[in-house]
Amino acid sequence: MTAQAFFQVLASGLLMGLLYALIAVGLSLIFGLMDVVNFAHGEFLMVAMYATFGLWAIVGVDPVLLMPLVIAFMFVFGAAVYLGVVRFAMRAKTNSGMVQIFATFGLAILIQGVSQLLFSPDYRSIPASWLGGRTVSIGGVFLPLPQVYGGLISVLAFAGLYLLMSRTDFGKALEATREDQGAVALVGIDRNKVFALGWGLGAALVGLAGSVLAIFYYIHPQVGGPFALVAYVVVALGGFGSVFGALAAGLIVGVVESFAAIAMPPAMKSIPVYLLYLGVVFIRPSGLFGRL
Amino acid sequence: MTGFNRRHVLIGTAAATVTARPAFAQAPAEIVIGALYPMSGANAQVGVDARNAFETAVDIVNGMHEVALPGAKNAGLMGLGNAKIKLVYADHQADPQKGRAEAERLITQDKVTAIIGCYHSAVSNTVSVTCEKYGVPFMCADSSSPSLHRRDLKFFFRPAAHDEFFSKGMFDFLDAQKASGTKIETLGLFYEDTIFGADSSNTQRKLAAERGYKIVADIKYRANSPTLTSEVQQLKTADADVVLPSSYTTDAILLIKTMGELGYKPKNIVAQAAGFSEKAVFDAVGDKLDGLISRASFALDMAGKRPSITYVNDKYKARGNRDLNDNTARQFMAMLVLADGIDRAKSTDGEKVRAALAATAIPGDQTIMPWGKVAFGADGQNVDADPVLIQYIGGKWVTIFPKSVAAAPAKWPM
Amino acid sequence: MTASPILDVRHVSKRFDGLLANDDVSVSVARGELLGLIGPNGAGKSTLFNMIAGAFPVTSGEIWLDGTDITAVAGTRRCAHGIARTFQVPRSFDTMSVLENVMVGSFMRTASASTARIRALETLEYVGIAGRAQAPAVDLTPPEKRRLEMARALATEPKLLLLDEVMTGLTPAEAKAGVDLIRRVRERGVTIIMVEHVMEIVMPLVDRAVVLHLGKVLAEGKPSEVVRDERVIKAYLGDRHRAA
Amino acid sequence: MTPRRWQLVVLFAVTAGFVAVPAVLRDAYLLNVLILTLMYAALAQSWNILGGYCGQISLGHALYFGCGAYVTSLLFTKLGVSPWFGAMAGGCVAAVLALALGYPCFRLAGHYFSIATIVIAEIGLLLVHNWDAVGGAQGIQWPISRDSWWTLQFARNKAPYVYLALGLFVITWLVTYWIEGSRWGYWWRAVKDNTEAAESLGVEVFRSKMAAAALSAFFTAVGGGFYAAFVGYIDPESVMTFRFSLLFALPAVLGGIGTLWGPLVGAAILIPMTEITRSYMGGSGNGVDLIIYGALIMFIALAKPEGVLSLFQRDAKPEAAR
Repeated sequence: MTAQAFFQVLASGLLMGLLYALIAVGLSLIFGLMDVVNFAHGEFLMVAMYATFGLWAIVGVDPVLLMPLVIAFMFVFGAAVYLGVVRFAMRAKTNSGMVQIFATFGLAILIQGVSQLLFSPDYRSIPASWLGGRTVSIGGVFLPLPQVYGGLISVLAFAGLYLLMSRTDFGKALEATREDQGAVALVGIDRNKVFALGWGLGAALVGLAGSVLAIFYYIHPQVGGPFALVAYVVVALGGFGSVFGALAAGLIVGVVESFAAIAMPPAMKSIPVYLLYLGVVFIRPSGLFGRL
Repeated sequence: MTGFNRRHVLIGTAAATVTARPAFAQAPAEIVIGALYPMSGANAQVGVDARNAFETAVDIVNGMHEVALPGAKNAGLMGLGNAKIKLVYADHQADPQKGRAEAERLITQDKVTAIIGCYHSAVSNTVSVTCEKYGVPFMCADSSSPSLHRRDLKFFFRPAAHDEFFSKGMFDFLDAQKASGTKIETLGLFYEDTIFGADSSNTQRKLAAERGYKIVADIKYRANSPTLTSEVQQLKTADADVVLPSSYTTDAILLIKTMGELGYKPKNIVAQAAGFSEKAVFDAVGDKLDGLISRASFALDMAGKRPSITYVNDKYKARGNRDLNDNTARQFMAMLVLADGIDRAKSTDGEKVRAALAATAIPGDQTIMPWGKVAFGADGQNVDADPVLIQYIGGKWVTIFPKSVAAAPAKWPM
Repeated sequence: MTASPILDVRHVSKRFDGLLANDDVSVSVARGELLGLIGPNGAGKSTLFNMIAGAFPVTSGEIWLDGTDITAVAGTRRCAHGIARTFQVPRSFDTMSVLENVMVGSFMRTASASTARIRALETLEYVGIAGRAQAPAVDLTPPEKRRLEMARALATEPKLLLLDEVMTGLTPAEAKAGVDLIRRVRERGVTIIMVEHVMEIVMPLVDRAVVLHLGKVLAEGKPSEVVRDERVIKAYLGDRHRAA
Repeated sequence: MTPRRWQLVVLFAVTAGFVAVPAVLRDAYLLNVLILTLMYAALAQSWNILGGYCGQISLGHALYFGCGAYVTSLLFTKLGVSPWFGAMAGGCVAAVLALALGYPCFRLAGHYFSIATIVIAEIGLLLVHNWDAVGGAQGIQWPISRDSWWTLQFARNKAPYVYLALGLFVITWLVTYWIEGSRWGYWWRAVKDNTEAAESLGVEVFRSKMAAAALSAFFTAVGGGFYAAFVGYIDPESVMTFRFSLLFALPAVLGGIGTLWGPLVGAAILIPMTEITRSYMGGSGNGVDLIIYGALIMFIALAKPEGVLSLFQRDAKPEAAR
């Protein structure tokens, strides 16, 4: 492999990794807050992509400008999912974990059906936008602008999330709720409100990823699946609930996958990623940065 | 086919009394045909498009149309007292088991005369076996795996080409280009990890070896992968004279986008249709595809030689808001071939329809396809379904090969 | 009662990431004895308790049970050697009934479900919650849960029973009933080690008390002597001052 | 008679009912739904052994299902071995596989374990997908042969498959029943409810998990062997995808996890619902079938978090004194 090809593969892997991290962090946040694995996470991403597409088709404004609208929509959507579905799934006295998995799994199928009904099963894409299809070459290493934009958004989102968690009352409430749910009720924090906001925030982060992805990826009702699988692995590899872990694991997965596709038949490029996950948790059962 | 044993036949008779097929003394008013397609899931659009193609075909059969297609002129099926065709759709969700179950339901509950389907080769596989067991003809409209007609099935019919024909057509074209002085030495294979990708690439690999092309990239990728960057990087490094992709819609979009992002402009692309005949791909990345060559069972610009094409395409477009393509044209034509068989059988009896289909002889100019004719071999494969190669130039498809039907010479390099 | 101790903890130390939780602790428990393991918060009582129960390994030292070195015996296997324990926060099997919970304990000594059921019912009778045998464990009141834990542990037919703060959170009446139960268990010949934070509860009950402070044995002896020990008073007072 | 013995009577009655169905119901499609229902009930019961009783939530059982389907198909098409033996062989291979994978995986807890099972099954899927010697993406086609109990091939007659699926369900049920009443059953449930407490009572936690995994994998693979013979064609996408792993767990969860009848009740609701929404609404291509299906799963999961079975049981658990 030439040095140029090496750096190309590395750069592509890092850019994709930042996006994986952004997709995964919402999942990790929700998990860390309340120990729920959202099986409709891929569908959240899909909804965000359709939201971007739909707004673009109606308003005709560039997806970059639509991002705040998409985030706001996804925030409401996430909070609504908590209040309308997950809240009830948490009432189960025993095996509430399984109930949550299957309630959100049912939700995932439902969302797919609704998308098919509203948007038809056809593959959509946003053919022309400011960033779409543009690319810059630095010393022969090509950096597609949509992905660079996505990477920047991801870095900013993580920085913002860090500030939010450490500097604001909302962040402290989140932190307190995840530390000790019982004690929180005592100090008068409304648990349901914190959870709803947490779900809103988690969904808004996926919304961010979806609004970026819509610029350069195709959109259809099943688009979420492969991304969701990557997101689960990223979250678990980084450690459930760890925001920084999601970032680190996203980058690792992106780079490993990128090089694996060069080193072995690309059809099997996910295998090294999966083996890496297994290797890590066999040594550290709570992932890279997780607390058990 | 090891044949039905006595017991089997007896069970069949017993089932027949229950399912009570219409007696042909009195012609039925409706002939029911089952169409089995993916109607939900990742390929649901294929099912929706197929539906429009079939409705167009049935419209032509059931009504009176002045167009050179079998069964068009008179209303309904003449052989069955102008009976009309009615279609029943079912969703197989790309699952061979579900396809089989739906086929059984269509046969036993809806009492279909024949089944048409199924896009996914894996599903066509189990559905055709089920049809065989019930003695109901299976019209394979658009599955192109060569293994399908090699199972000694008596009730299996495929009017269109399979992947070996298609790949052979592509290599004949490459040979012809080479003979005319173009330098074509190296090939890059890029194919998904499915039956389609395996069948396509196996044939291409074999033909490349036989005809002296060097394969410089042989890339099997995971279908619907989130990213294809490293895969495309390898194609770019190899920089083959011709890239031969076998990809469906999603990956075709991603492949072309990624090529652009990595600053890779392939010298030529000769595609195994599939995604590269779908409207969604050209909506998304059409601007990057000027000069793309694809094999095809169908070419719109052959309307000069086949006047029925414009007629049919207009009708189809009115329903589906898109032009006929490789898949929908095959689906449309398969339905006409099936209707023609039932018409000549003058019966809805499976065995009689089978016999009539086996005796099909539709001349090429009675189709919308570039085929020489429709006539099935003992294995149910139409032997004269040669594909053409078409090139996407200025937003339109132009037939470029073989010479006999070409509207223009190929633009080479793309 | 033979002279050889049933439990002999020899120079045991435990280190967690640089923190020395137990420092060269030696404790010997006689057969049939009721020992109180007391000390202020952070004294290392729970650490010692968990090492005897086998919940985590020692850093150095040895633990002998009835003449056998069990230092290297894994937690699961210690029960077979005759050590049973309760948990500070009761850990019932919540999808099972009370009876089934105790049967898990009975299965330590028998593979037969019918034998296990009979023994479990006897044990429930003994601890006084036989009437709740069919109730789901999750529905028990906190004092009932403590009794269930005791029953489950007794069902394994232990030589040594380790009780982890079983009196915490009980009302005086409940605590009195608990004390009665512990006395009766002890009369059966089961050696008992009780860990308690609050001295007032244990002192009237135990034969002997061992006071841990800052990971070391501070004092040991008759309860009446121990409570008068200057060092003990200081340690506890200090603790109270800190707490206040 | 103890309430536990009554369960056997219920089983007998249920079995007798199912045995009679093919005599009165001739519709191939409905029988097909029945076969799938019984098969998924058996598979969910197998999953329930590990997931429901022992509490190890595997979302990778498609691996064992695929293992059974592949071993059975390969032995039959390459060596002519009857699927009866093929399914047993597949079961044994899966059990060994489960032990080998359980060794490292059972150190993991909760979601880390579940994700590990998903990931391992995905690795298996990718390997089989790219392994040409076992058919790769093209899969394995069973030859069309005459009706025979030896090859388990029946062209139009659905009754034999009903009986086979029923047999599989009854066997998995009986095994579960036997386990539920034995020391292993108590140990597994103790492991599920509280591992540390279980350990303190001498429960062999690791051995319990391994035994449950091996047994669960064995029956899942036998089910896979049945499925291969029933469908007559397998490829990696149609037997090894994540979708199947969910479909094995779902009936158990909907019906009542860790209960004897939960898997059957769950399958009896879920499978006909899946099939009928698809068959009678799926042809339109507008996604309404998915909307109804998804909403129903969600509704059941939320309305009856302890499983549909809890409707019929107040607080009296099946394990009663005498």
